[in-house]
Amino acid sequence: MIPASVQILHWSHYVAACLFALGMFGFLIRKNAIVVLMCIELMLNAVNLILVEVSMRSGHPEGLIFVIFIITVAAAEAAVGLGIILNLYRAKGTVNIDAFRELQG
Amino acid sequence: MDLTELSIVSIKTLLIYVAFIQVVPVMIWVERKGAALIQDRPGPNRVGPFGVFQPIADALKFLFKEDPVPKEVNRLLYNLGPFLILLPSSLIIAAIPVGDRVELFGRDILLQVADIDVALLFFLSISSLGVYGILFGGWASNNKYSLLGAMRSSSQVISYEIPIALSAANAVMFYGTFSLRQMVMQQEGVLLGFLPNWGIWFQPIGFLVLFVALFAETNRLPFDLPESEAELVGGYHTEYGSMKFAAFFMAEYINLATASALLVTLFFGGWHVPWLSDSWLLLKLGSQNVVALVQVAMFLAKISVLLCIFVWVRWTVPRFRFDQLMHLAWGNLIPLGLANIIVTAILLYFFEGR
Amino acid sequence: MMEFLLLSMILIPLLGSILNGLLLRSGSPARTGTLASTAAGLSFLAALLLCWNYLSTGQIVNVNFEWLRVGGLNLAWGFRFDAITVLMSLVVTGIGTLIHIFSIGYMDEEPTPYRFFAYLNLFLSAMLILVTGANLPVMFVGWEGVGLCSYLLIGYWYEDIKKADAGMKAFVINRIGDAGFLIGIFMLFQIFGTVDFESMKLIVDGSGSLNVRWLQFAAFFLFVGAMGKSAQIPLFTWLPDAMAGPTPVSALIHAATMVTAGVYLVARMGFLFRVSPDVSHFVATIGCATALFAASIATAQRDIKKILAYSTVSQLGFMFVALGVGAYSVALFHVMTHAFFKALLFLAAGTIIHGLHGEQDVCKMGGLRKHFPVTFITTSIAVAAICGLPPLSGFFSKDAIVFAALTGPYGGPYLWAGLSLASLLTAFYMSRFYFLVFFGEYRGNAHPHEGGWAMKLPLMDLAIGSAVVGFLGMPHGLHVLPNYLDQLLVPTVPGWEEAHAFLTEIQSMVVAVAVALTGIAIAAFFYLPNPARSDKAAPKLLAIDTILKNKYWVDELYEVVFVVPFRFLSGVAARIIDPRVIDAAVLFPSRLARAGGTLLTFIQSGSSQFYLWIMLTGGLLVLWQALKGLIV
Amino acid sequence: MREVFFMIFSIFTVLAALGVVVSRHAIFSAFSLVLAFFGLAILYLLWGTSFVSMLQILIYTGAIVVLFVFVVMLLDLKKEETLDSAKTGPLVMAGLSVWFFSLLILRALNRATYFKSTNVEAASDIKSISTLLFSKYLWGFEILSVFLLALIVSACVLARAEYMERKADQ
Repeated sequence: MIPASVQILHWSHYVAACLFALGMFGFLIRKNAIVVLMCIELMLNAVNLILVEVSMRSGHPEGLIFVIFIITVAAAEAAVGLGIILNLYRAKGTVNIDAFRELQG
Repeated sequence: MDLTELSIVSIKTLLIYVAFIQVVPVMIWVERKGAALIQDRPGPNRVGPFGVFQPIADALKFLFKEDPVPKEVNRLLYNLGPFLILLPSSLIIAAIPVGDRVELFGRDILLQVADIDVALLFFLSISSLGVYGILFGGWASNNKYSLLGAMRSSSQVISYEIPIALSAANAVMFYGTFSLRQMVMQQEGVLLGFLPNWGIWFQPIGFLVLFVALFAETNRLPFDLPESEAELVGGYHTEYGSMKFAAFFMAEYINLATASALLVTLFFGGWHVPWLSDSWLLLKLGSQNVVALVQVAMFLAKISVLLCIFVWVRWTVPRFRFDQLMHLAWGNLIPLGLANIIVTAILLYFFEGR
Repeated sequence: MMEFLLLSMILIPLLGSILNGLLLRSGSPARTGTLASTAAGLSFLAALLLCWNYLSTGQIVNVNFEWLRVGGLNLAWGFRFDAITVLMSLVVTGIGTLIHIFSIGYMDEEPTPYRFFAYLNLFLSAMLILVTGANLPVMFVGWEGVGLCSYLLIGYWYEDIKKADAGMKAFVINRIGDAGFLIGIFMLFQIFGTVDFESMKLIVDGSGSLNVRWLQFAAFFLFVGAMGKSAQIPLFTWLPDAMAGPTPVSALIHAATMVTAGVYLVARMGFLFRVSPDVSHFVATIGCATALFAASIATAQRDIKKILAYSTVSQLGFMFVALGVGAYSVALFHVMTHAFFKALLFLAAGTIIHGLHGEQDVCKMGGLRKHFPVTFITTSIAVAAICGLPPLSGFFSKDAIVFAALTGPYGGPYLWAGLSLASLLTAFYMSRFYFLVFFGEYRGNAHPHEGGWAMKLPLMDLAIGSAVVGFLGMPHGLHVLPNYLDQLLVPTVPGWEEAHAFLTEIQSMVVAVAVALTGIAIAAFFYLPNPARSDKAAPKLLAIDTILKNKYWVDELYEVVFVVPFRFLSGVAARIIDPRVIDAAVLFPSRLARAGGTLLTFIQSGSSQFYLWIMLTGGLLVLWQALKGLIV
Repeated sequence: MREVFFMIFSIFTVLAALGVVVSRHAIFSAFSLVLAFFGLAILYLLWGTSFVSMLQILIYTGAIVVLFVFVVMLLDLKKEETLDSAKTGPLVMAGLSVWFFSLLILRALNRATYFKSTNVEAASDIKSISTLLFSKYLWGFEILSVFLLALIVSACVLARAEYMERKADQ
């Protein structure tokens, strides 16, 4: 058993870092736009976890408020993002993000 | 947490779960008999007296049937589907208070798997997970009817979660707590001298909204669009057979039971015996354990009544069309629920403290 | 409270303009006109209350908002309601309101009346800013505002290229004057370090150590501005052309209010002109020349509005003579009386033009007294007033000017003689106008009809005004009534000591009346018996007829002297300087930036993953920099 | 107890997140995402923030990922699988730089005072959170509600673009 003095919960931000890194990694290498969006959600959640840890460790409930805000915004982002992906699919018949380069300089 | 406590919790959990799962065979019989009664035919009458052993025969049939797996399906998700739908239904049971408490081995034991402080939210969020079983199962079946059924079902369930949540928010505002146990506690005794002190008198519209929405949430007629045989063959579980199909069935009945339990908890006084207060019962019956027994019986009785109503409605009301169904949610229930919230808020502002 | 009134007086017309321009775009003339007139009327009400406040308490209302603060320049949105403003704002809002009402009738067949009324209200607001401004820049804002509105309203019927051109001409010529005005403001700021009227006045009054030469220059440039706005030689040619606008506009802007802005400016800066004798002489000379010159042109014009336009120029010349000789209150007095009778004349002309469906040639009128009874009576009063017949308003104010030209600080007999001649001509051409329009037989072929009450009421009001406002400034010599106006204005504008002259005030009056009667008699001799024939025959007796008909060829002269060389220069600039020098200088950096951008376009690949790569790299660099010491 | 659960579920969460990234088919990514969010919800629960935990399940797993699954199912993505393969070079580079990046972030986090403090549990009950939400952060809350309204409209427009074009043509 782990000694009680080591608060293992305090390792949350390592978990969060892992999640964030995985999200970013996925964003960098995946080509499927939907998966890329999922990876963004992962990164957002990593931030949420850190906020929860900060909030609970520092005694400021503000972090939780921001978690709530982030969850709301993430819902918004997912809805609009997926709507855009649907339209992109209608336009090109694929969701490979390499296919969408119309905005290049 | 010592070993005694752990074992108590385990036994308690086991008991409550087993009790809830027993709803399934009973409901199968009640449903068949009820349908027969309404359609003026005998119904199951071969297995045992009045066909009461019919559910056992059904179960045996399911168990021994062949378990076909269609070609080119996604095996993992296909097999996960029934599990995913059964899991949330069972999890919800944990939040339901079936009785007050018993005194055993010198301890107070709450008759509830877990007294969660956000039990209502727990109920909502876990029940929202049920949609995955439908979605994955329907998609993995590699059958367009199943997929259509899954899509319909999930959009229906998601849509009807909103009126449920609105209604729940109402209850939260009214009772001032998220804990289902606390809500039940507040419904003890008599109101105005002649009514049982139930939430339904204070929240009639909330009850109506929740009641209608729960029909849709449990995919029951008149809202069983996802499995409407005439249009979609069998809906999302077309390709399933044997115990996997039985799992979908069980999930539906457990959902029914938990839905009834939620209604009872929020609006019909939970485990309380109508008109009677706990202290009076304790005084008359002498033992807390006996009181608890009476309460659990009362709770079961209330659930049974509601289940009967569910069956009754199923066999009397015709099915909705899909757009009508959606319009009912977005056009009627949600505005009604919102209006109810506003009215409740205003009334609470003026009569705070009730 | 009074501050609020002052602001609302200025802002209510602005509000009306915005409402009309934005909300009533499809409104009928009656609706838009009613809104505009209501705004003007409320403004007039505010002006009346402010005026009553000033007269009863003598308290000057000040409003200041910070505008800009640059170095030593501390400029405020300052508004001030003092004696001159009492006079000017009452004239502007009062006559403005009447003309707004008149316009409802006059513009009754317009497709886009909202535009007209929005401009008219905007003009009112700008004019009020002009007359209430407490410093030169605020006044300049109003000055430009009225210039803009004048341009917009002259070119109101912009489908007609000639009318649009007339608007453009007014605008361009006014720019010349405005340039002078701006230079004057800059010089005054250089001299005084402030542009606030009160501060400047205190400095001028208080210290004798100022460099009079520079003051004179500044005053001269201010006068150039006034010349442009008030149509003095040589910048007068735009005003007759400005008659292309709707007649109520001519009445309000080009007769009663805006063109007197120059007079107002000089009067407001009277303390400055007072100490600049050379410029004052110049002002008087220019004024006298303009008065004579314009009056002579007016005698040969056939267009009813052109006659009145030249008459306006001539009358403005009278006012500048008064300013030049140092009789500032007298100039303002004439501004007021002139506003009444000239607005009345223009509105009468408008009624006639409206009633004759656009006919403007006086030779095609005649005998209209039968068809336009109200117009006839009111016009008679106005003509008598402008000719200087006692006891109408024009008599007192014009006589005061003529007498001041003789006895004022910078006056002299030659000015007196010039003005007397101009008065003679004025009486002649106004009577000619009067006889040709109202007497004899009708020579046109339209069906004359008088306008409705919206047009008649303002005429009557203005007629009453033309008849009685003169009593506010009764000369001292008559000893009948005190000179209220002098009493009002003396604290604000410099007063003057009458010099000894060969005529007394009474004698001067007698001479003036005699001159006026002579003019009328000559006109009656030529035009009354047989207007149709005599107009063709009589002026031809004089050799100068051709010259007068062609307005001394001033426009053509300007064309040759200024426009043609300027066109040539512009062509050179457009063909050589603009593309070779300016464009090259502007385009070089843009081409440089574009070249640099082309080099970096690969960064914008359109791939969001690539963007994240770049972000990641940047983040790594930043974090590495921040935490370098901690990691290694 | 808490420690054991924490270890189990943090590993579970990270593995699920890995599943999101490496799954060949988007539907498995979505499924892994459900698991990851569920694991996160349990981590929140272990921290004692049951309200946030329930919100996590209700909104993320119950709504957002359902949307993802929906879209994956709506689009015929079978042919995407072959396209969805990265070259080894960028993969290694991405892995290395992301690893380095998170290392640096962790360093930065460990320097922050919040992470040096001992365990001062914040008031995480619904009452204190909502009191804060409706007093200090009321404006944020209101702005968010307006934002959500705008979002609903825009999502409808986006999703029904084709339908609306057809309607406009008629």
